[in-house]
Amino acid sequence: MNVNKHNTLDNLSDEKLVELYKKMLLIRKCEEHLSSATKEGAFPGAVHLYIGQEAIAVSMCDHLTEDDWISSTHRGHGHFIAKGGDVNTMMAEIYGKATGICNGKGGSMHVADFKKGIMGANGVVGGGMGLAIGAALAASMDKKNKVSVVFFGDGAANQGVLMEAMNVSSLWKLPLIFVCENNQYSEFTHTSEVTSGKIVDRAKPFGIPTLEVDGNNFIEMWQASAQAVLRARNNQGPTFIEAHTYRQRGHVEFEYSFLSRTYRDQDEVNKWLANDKDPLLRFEQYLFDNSIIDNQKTEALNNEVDSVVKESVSFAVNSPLPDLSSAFNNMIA
Amino acid sequence: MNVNKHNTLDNLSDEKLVELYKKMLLIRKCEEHLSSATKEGAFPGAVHLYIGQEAIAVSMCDHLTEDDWISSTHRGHGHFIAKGGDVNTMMAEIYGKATGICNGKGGSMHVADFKKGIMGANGVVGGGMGLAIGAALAASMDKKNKVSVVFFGDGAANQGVLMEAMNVSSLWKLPLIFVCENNQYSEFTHTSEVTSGKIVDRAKPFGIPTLEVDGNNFIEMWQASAQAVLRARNNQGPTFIEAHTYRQRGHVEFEYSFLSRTYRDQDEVNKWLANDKDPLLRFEQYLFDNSIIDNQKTEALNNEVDSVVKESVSFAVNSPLPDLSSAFNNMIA
Amino acid sequence: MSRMRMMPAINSALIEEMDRDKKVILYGEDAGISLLGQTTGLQERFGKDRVRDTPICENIMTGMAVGAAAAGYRPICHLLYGNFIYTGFDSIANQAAKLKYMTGGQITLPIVYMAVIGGGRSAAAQHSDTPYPALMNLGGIKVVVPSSARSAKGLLKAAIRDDNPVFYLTAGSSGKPEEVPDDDFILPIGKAEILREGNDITIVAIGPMVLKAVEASLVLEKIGIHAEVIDLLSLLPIDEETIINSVKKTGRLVIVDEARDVCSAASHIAAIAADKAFNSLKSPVKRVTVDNLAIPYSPILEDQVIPNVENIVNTVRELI
Amino acid sequence: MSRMRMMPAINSALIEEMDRDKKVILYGEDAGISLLGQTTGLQERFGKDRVRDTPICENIMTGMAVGAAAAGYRPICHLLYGNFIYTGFDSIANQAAKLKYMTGGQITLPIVYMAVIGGGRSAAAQHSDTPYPALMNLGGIKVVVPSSARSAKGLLKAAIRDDNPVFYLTAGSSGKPEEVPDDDFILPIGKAEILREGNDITIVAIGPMVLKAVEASLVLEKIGIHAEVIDLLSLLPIDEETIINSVKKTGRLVIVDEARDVCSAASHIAAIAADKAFNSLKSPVKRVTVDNLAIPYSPILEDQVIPNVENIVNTVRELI
Ligand SMILES: Cc1ncc(C[n+]2csc(CCOP(=O)(O)OP(=O)(O)O)c2C)c(N)n1
Ligand SMILES: Cc1ncc(C[n+]2csc(CCOP(=O)(O)OP(=O)(O)O)c2C)c(N)n1
Ligand SMILES: [Mg+2]
Ligand SMILES: [Mg+2]
Repeated sequence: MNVNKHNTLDNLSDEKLVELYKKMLLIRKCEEHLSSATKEGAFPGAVHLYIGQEAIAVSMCDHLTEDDWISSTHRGHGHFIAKGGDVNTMMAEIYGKATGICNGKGGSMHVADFKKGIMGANGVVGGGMGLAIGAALAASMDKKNKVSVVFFGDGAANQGVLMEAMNVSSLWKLPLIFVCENNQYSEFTHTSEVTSGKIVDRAKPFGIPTLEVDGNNFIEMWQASAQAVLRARNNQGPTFIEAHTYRQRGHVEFEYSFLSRTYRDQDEVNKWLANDKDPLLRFEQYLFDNSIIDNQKTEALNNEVDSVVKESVSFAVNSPLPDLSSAFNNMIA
Repeated sequence: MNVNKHNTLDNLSDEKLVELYKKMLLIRKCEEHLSSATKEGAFPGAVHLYIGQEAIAVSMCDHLTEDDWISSTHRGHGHFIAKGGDVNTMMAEIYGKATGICNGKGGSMHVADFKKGIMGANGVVGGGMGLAIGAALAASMDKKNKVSVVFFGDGAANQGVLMEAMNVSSLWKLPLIFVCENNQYSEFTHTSEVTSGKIVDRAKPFGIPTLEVDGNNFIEMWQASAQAVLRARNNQGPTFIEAHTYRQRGHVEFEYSFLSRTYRDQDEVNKWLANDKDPLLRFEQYLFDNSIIDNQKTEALNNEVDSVVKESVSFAVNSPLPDLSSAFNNMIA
Repeated sequence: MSRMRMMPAINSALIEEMDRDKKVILYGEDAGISLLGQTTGLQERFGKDRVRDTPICENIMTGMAVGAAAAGYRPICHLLYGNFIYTGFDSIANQAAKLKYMTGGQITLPIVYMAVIGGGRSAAAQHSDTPYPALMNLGGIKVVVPSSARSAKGLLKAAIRDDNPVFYLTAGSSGKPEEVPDDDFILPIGKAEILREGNDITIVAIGPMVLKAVEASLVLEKIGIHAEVIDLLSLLPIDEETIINSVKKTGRLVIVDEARDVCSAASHIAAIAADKAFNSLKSPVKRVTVDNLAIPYSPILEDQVIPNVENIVNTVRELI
Repeated sequence: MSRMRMMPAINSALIEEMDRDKKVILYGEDAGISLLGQTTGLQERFGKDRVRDTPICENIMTGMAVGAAAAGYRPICHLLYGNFIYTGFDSIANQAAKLKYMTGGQITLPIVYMAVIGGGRSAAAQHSDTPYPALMNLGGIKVVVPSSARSAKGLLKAAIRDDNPVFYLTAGSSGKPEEVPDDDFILPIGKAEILREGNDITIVAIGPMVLKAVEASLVLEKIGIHAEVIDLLSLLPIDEETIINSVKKTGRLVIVDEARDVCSAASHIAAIAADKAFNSLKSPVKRVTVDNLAIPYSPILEDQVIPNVENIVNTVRELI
């Protein structure tokens, strides 16, 4: 399958485009806050940041409604926000507060909002696969054209459960979309060192149509998502997207506090931070080039997003800690 | 990769060919004995018979020595015999006797002889995959050109662990041979009903050379095996063989004692029992056609094999039951 | 009431519940034809959409149940043998057992995982495990182990209606025919049953061991020992009250469990007694269980390692 | 003697054993760079052949260990966190634990599986489990849980030399620096250590709970209660003798275990005491454990559910 490459998004209104840009910006700025806050010890757990991959979650989720499902990974803040998760309760969750979306029980690796179709970040690599297949099965039985999307990493593509998911979803023509975000690293190992062949090719023997895209190119990713979601909604079965991207930050924030050595060149990282690689800067440039935003507008948007993030942080900081007894809620009953 | 199709085996001596035929016959006759004996309740457990698939194990194992490794499935008697396992101790094992190769502790689903490189039949579908990869890793580190072969079914090809094994073996160029015996059934379900695409294609994205053969054609299977083993011995990495065949018997012998209905047509079965399909009859015909055996020789061979089987049965029947205390041997220590 | 064996009783519970609630779906390897008889005829009755044959892939099977349950269904995931629970253990332990708690109770997970457990059929090490101890320790999973056709029906219906993941584990053989209520018969999860009353000793038994405990109590009766036999039925939640009350009455406790001994249900029940019924205990608490080994193939060996009536009788006699 | 923390102690044990025996090999995800520090520098020292970075695929990782061990190597399979043991559970439970027994003892399986366990790091539900109960019940696997840098070194060397599959589980944090012997220092598997002697009560503690038990004993000492603190070290085989002898002396027992309570090591130890030390027991056997839940993220909640010094002290005071 080929991506229908228009290289434009002219089916989208300017307002819509700005909204999408804003969402990417919001993810970026939330993550940047978490990056600095973690070094100050502002919240208890570790965070895996989505910086550099924003185009993928935002473009895919633009095709989804709250009735659709997504399952995510340990690197899940971006998916949460893109799918419409509330930033305040996400931030409060990461700060371990009672007002967190999981009441402080889950933290960064488990931000979820089932009411909005967000089955959650997941601490088990490959763990979202079963959830997404199950939701896709439910969707297919509901017959209401709902779809299910599983976001997973290049490292996760080596878990056997992926093969099982591909076989079952193709067999049952489930409305499932596999989105492999190939950010080139599995923790501290370049994924090519632990991966045979190309990931996207793994879907082919199952008869699953595949799309390989530049995941840092918002337009390309948006169009691929449109195609995949359309197929799923039309009961044409699963689609597999491999989106090439780059993990700009460490596997986990502040990792050199415990790692004994480096594992990649700063040159390599810098290359991906540049204007022609970073997905946010690229999308910004596109909007500039098409006169959809200008410097003034950008500044305004930045301010707006800054204040959303700021508000979420103050919401988190000022929220109460969980009630001690809540540790014993939500058990089996 | 294509099988080097000579359609002959003229690199093998007549004696050798007769020996291979005899091995197939031995498997066939052992299994036929087990089939009738199970109905008489002659031994305790259930048996999954290899009838109809003999060409695969015998031709592959002809390329192996006792230093090489195989791992097998619940349908494992054929692999055990083909790799040089002792028929007497196998039979005694199935009869649950002290003289059994596992001292009566394993039974049909666990016949193994590690001294001969037989890592055993396995009751867990996909369970042989890890064993074979581990042995292949050991072989690759030993640097003595040993190889490891994993026999598994078409049903097992849907277990995710296969994908993990393909990835790791290709990555590390392990001397591993995947032999998928596609006998068309997973228990009582036609495997096509639970399988997307072609099994052999699943190896391709991992860069593993594949061979698809008529597993009931001894010559073709022998030649494919030769190629795969050669690659492995020369440190060229894994090969994936899909051998098409047919499970002539039930999933488990005597299954209509508990199944509530049939699941395949007798016509279909009959087709595969015919001269032009059954691997033993086809190989026999080849030997006839090439004047390697004649009626007299065949009769002699049949008698010889009959007496081997008979001896194994009387060995099993006359062997003592395990000593009660042996139940508590072989625990962790 | 109808007379039936365990597998047909399970079958009737499945039919009744699937008739009652369209959200109940079932899948498993060969679920249509049914290897073991629990699901016979369901596919014909409810269609291939609600009763699915799956490929052999326990990892996705167990995980899929969690997703489908979170999305509004009540999946029944049939895993054939208890040993294959291990094959699909990841999603059981890391998702099913934790997702509700770790998301602050956003969802319920009405899942039934079913499998057969235990030895006695010369099925050897990989088809004879009694794996409930591992499940009981996961924290977010209920476990029930019926012992008869009647309890098989009543507990399965309760499990299907329960909003938590429930493991439903029965013996592999179907037992004897017995009376099973026809109508909407539910046995509450978490409630043990006293099968025989007695004042001298309490015998708690689980699943396939219950019949043996009853038999042992008949033997003991002949020599004047009156054992109270408790059929535990639910392992988690466990009916501590029934056990403790019985031990308070009898002062003695033996637990019969086909699981391996270390960290078994038997260990846990002994621990409960040693804590909460300590002052009533007149003698050591004994466990009749399986040693640190795998179940062997040869029947003569299997009989050695799996608790039998004689083991139970002898253990009781050690105490009285 | 050198002063070191736990991770460096583990590292030194690995280096010594890999130096000693060429058949010892190690693999895991990021084993080269080492996420948690146990394997730092090994790849540089022993090469990429003996120290391998694997893909993320716990199923084949655990199974591969069995095959490599059967074929003559002594593999160390590094699984990072205890929760990922569940991901690779099939081959652990169905192959590693059973292959020797079910083949009539044809092979030995000298495997070490290692992972970190327990909470206290706000790592939440899927990175904080204490999964040894499931492992202890498998029947064919040894389990050790060192509590200090010293025992981490001594037990790891013993585990590597052991001819059985051994799970080697330590806390995720490296603890305080302490004296660790430099030379060939082996702690025998199956032997507990009495850390503090006392006559009033026995406290058995496991791994990360040992330090808390010692702290609790100091608090108790101040109010005149002399607790004997046992560091269990090996969970299977378990040092019944040391436990029983201590209980015979003190008459009282509290077990502190970070595993969830049901079918925990604590339950099992309580069961052993209720059986074999019954006549010496003067009060109920108590368990200080984790409830039927997953470990929560927020530190304030984590502190609620994981046993602490106060819980231990209070439990002891209930008894005396
Ligand atoms: C089952 C399991 N194994 C190992 C880990 C440890 N781990 C966490 S993230 C990670 C790498 C994941 O790489 P990838 O899937 O590419 O995601 P990315 O971090 O690049 O987003 C690993 C090995 C885990 N969380 N779960
Ligand atoms: C993990 C696991 N799941 C399910 C089973 C039950 N089972 C035994 S054999 C079988 C079918 C295997 O089919 P295939 O791999 O094609 O082998 P064949 O029987 O055709 O030789 C199944 C589902 C099992 N033994 N192990
Ligand atoms: Mg990655
Ligand atoms: Mg088959």
